[in-house]
Amino acid sequence: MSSISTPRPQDNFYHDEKYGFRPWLKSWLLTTDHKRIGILYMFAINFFFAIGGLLATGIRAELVTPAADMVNSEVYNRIFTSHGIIMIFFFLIPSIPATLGNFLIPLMIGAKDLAFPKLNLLSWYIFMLAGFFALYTLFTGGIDTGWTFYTPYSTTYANTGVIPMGIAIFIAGFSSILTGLNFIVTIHKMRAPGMTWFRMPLFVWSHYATSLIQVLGTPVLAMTVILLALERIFRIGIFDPQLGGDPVLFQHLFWFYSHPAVYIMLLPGMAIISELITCFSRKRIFGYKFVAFSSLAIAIFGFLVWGHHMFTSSQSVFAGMVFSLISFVVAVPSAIKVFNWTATMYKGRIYYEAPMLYALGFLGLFIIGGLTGLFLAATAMDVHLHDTYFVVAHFHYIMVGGTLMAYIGGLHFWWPKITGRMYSEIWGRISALVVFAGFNLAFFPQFILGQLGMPRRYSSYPEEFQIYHVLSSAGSSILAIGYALPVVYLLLSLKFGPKAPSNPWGATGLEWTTTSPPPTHNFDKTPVVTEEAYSYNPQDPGIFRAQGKW
Amino acid sequence: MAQHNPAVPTQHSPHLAHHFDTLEQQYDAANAGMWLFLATEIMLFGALFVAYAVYRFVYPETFFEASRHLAIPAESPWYLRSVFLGTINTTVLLVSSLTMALAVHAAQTGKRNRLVWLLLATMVLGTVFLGIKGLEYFLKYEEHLIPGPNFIFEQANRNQAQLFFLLYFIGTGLHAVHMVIGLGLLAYLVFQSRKGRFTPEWFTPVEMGGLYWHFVDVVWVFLFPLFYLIGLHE
Amino acid sequence: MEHHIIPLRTYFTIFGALLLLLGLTVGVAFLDLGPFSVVVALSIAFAKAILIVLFFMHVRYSSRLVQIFAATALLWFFFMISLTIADYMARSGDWPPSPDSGPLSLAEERRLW
Amino acid sequence: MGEFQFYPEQASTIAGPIDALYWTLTGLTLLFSIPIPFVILYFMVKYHHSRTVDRGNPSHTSMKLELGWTFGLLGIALGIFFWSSYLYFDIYRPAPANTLDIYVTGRQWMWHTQHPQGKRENNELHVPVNTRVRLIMTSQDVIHSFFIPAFRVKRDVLPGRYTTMWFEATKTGEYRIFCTEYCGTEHAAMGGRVVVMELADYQRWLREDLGVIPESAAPDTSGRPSQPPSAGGESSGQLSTMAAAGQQIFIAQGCIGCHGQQGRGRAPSLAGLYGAQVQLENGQTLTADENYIRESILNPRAQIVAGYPPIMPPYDGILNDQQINELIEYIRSLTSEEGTTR
Repeated sequence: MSSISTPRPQDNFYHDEKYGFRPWLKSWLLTTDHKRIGILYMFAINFFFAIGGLLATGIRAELVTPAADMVNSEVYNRIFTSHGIIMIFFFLIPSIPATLGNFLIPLMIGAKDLAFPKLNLLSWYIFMLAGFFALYTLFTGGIDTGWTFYTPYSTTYANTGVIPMGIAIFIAGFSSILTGLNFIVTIHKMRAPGMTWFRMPLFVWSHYATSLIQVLGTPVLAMTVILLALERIFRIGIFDPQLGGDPVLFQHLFWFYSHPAVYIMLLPGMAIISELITCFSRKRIFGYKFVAFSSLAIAIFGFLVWGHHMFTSSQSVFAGMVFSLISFVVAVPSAIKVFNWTATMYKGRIYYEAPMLYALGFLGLFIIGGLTGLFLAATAMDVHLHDTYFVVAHFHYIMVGGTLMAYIGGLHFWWPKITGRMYSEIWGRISALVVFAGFNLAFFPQFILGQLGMPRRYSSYPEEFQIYHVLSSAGSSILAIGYALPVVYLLLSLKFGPKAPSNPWGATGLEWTTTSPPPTHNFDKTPVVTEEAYSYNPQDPGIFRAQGKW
Repeated sequence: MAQHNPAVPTQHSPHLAHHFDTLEQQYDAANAGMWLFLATEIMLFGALFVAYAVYRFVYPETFFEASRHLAIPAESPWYLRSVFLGTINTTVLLVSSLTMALAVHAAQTGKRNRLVWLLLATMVLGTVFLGIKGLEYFLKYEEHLIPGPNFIFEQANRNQAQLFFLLYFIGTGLHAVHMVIGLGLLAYLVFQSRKGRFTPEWFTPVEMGGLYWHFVDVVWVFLFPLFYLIGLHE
Repeated sequence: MEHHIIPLRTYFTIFGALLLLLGLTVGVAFLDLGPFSVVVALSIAFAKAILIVLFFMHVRYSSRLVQIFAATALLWFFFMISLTIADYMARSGDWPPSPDSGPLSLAEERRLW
Repeated sequence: MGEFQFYPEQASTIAGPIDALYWTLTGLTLLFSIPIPFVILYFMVKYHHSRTVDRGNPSHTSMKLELGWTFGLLGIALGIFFWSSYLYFDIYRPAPANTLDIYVTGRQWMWHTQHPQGKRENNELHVPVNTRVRLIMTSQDVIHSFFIPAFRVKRDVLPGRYTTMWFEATKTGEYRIFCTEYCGTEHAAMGGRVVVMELADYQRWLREDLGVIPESAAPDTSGRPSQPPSAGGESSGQLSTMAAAGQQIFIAQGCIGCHGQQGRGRAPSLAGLYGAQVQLENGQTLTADENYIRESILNPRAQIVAGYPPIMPPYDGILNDQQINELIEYIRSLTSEEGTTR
């Protein structure tokens, strides 16, 4: 590893020559430094996660009793719709690429910045504008169409804020496109000398695949929202059954983006897991090429499977067969990744650090989440399980058990690099265990509810399902505590955490060769890469925090 | 081409951004970025073409009938028929594509004056296109072919015909919006080239503007036959 | 910046070809080719599009990466259109429904469409 | 229906094979989600950083292993695919020939079923056991989805077209119906029950009279050709007052969907209707007395109020005279308070 220059305190991107409040604010709001934009996104993302989380507690609190008594069904419909939209479009899709991706990809490939820094800042402003529209909709009566906006309810029968929320999602799509476009061009054109494609960290591979989906999928959602808004405003449109239009065509166009969107949410999570497992097993990834190409395979096949959301709608049986077959094929790359991560731990030197506990939690939950996907890809099984709580449990296992665990794990892993401070290790491990336990108690009963036939989006349900809902609500409160913990001790670490050296985990990767937090221009001297991505050696313990260095 | 080597000393040209190492790398990044943006545009219009393909597959006769009604309306003189106006419009756009390509060539060879005139020519042709488009829309308004309560279509399948005209107005409308954005870009390029900012070493904005304009022309190349020419063969 | 400068002659020949193809597509539209009319119309449109993309947009002379991006966008569009149309082709007549299918009472009730 | 379950009842012919597929998939899930975490835990313990153990030349890839689990998984996946496709084709293929066709109309927040013999029901479906029943379904407004968990069948109900679904009940009893496609405010209340009866009971039910009303009050033949007498849902006994019973019917039969505040102008408000002047579509005005209300309930198409679409389904054959009288009593009670109850 190239030599590490001794970091002078003010020699990082947080400090600015110009002092005083106005220049400081201007330096943050007009920055084109990918690291600052990553942090700006982090504030926005976590803010929306908090809102989504509050809405989730509203849902779980209401469902404790069979009758719609805490809130009536009108309010409940608005709560679950806003929970869905805020969590998906304003937390999960942008979260890891826009925060950790923005911050780390230039560092990992040895570049000074992303290819289009101004576009990167524009992407943040577009995201905040979209967030404003979403919050405006929330505070002026909300929206009750479900995050899927199915016509003809969303166009003719809903009398809630479909247009403002549609504008919010339309604008948020551009922020996603710009991030994706920036990453693809940066990865292609701005790698450090010696950094060939197969020496790049798998973090960058997965984000490359994610960006492919963001660039190629999001415009179709933009067009679908335009068509929806036109039909709602002018009372006439191409999905209107009275004109001979087909509401299922809306479902085709909507799911063409929205299924790849779930891979936009998942692949960045897998990106982080590849880094965490290798670093804390002190061992090179098992089957580097297979893990890298399975990310691409997920991105490409992800575009061919959207019909499995429409098995019970009037989609033809033949199309159901085609989509079901490809859906089974798209499940294989995810399984390959899990096998390779497990094989990486063989003959490694494993440390139970907080990021590693989150990564292992990811593995456990993602296996269940992935395999329950097979139930829903099987057409006949989906007839019984479609739009029931089985589906709710499946995608929460993937989104919350997978992406969110990876996001928090990644946040812990790169916290010293981003802030220059170490978090409290004990609390990190406790929060990992609390989140894992709370999650399982919250969402496993929903599998049973689902196969019993409890439909989604119900404010009131038959009495015999109450026991499962009470368990789920209990679990979700533990989960809420689990998520509150990192907020506390990570923010406290900013003030009280010990100073972090450049490479606290002894990890490979160019981002660890520069100071923590890195200088504005990332590297004093453009690094030259000579060896493989994860050149760990399980034999020697290496420089490691466990040796009580600080 | 993938990545540069720092050994070659690159004089720090004023156009080179700090995070790039050579002008070559900067241009390649801009070109790749622009083509990714055009990929999103292809998928945006693609969703419309999918809707068109679905409804044309399901209601073929209605689409032929409605397109015939659009292209050669019964009582209008030959010069006001949309098939004639559409053909003129396509020619106008092809010529504007030519002038745009010549403008990029002029930028490459450093002929600033010719560059300005060719960009202006492209803008004029673009405006002519929008004018003819506006005329067509007005004619459709007069013939009560705008979907909605006062949509008149004597044949039996009045509702499905409204689907055709909905797709027609949304498709050509979105295309017209992209034309207006293109005119804005060209105006910016004219302003910059008059100030002499573009040199044979660095004219990337002109080339990117050209790519965008040619893309809008390619979209029209597909819109024209699919909406205007499918009903003429009876 | 050794950008490939395309001779002016090429531009004009391509422009001529485009006008020719435009005349061809309008002319062919008046002939009654039955099912082939859509195939011919689309192939002429694709020919014009490829000419513009290769020569006016310099894709023929630009890096392989850009050529891949252009081809990928087209491929994704075909992903979308092929599977969607496959669904509608395989619906074999149960959609769109004929208005009088179904019992009189329900059809009568539905007459409000 | 209604008691605690860990696993849904099997009450249709397709339930068995579907459950076989379900348990196989569950087994497959356990086959992976138990051994792999176990291997992970084993590695975690064995190769913990404090333990000195052989960590010599670990292999970083092995094509054999990778291809092995890739094609192994693909094989399992395809196996599941063919099995489930076979079942899917069986569920959604055009139903076999001699089925009992029942027409189901979904409307915002109620199901309206009609038997070929003309009998109509709201939110209920009486079917004979061991006979193939085909539901021909359409919706009058948004997309709904007819789901009977005990039969393992579900089909979206779309506006502007017919979707069909068939099942063959194997066990008598009552099973829940759910609407599983989000359709608006009362989506959760849009359920009902399937009552599976012996064939003889079903025949008798079809010919059953109006129940509470004595035989003598022969139903008025209101011009409908095949109009056998029929009774709707069980008529509740004499509640405290007729108006309260009327209100129950007003909500249960879905009148509140259009006539309540939620109606959004689809139907005239009934507050202060009794005794008021009503302007009809054909220009005629008349006072709203019992006959007018009764006629508009039984055959709404006869007198349409000006400015309202004729979308009210006829309740002739659903509500017996006693229920209609209770409704009239309830509507008369509305003249005192201002709006209809929520």
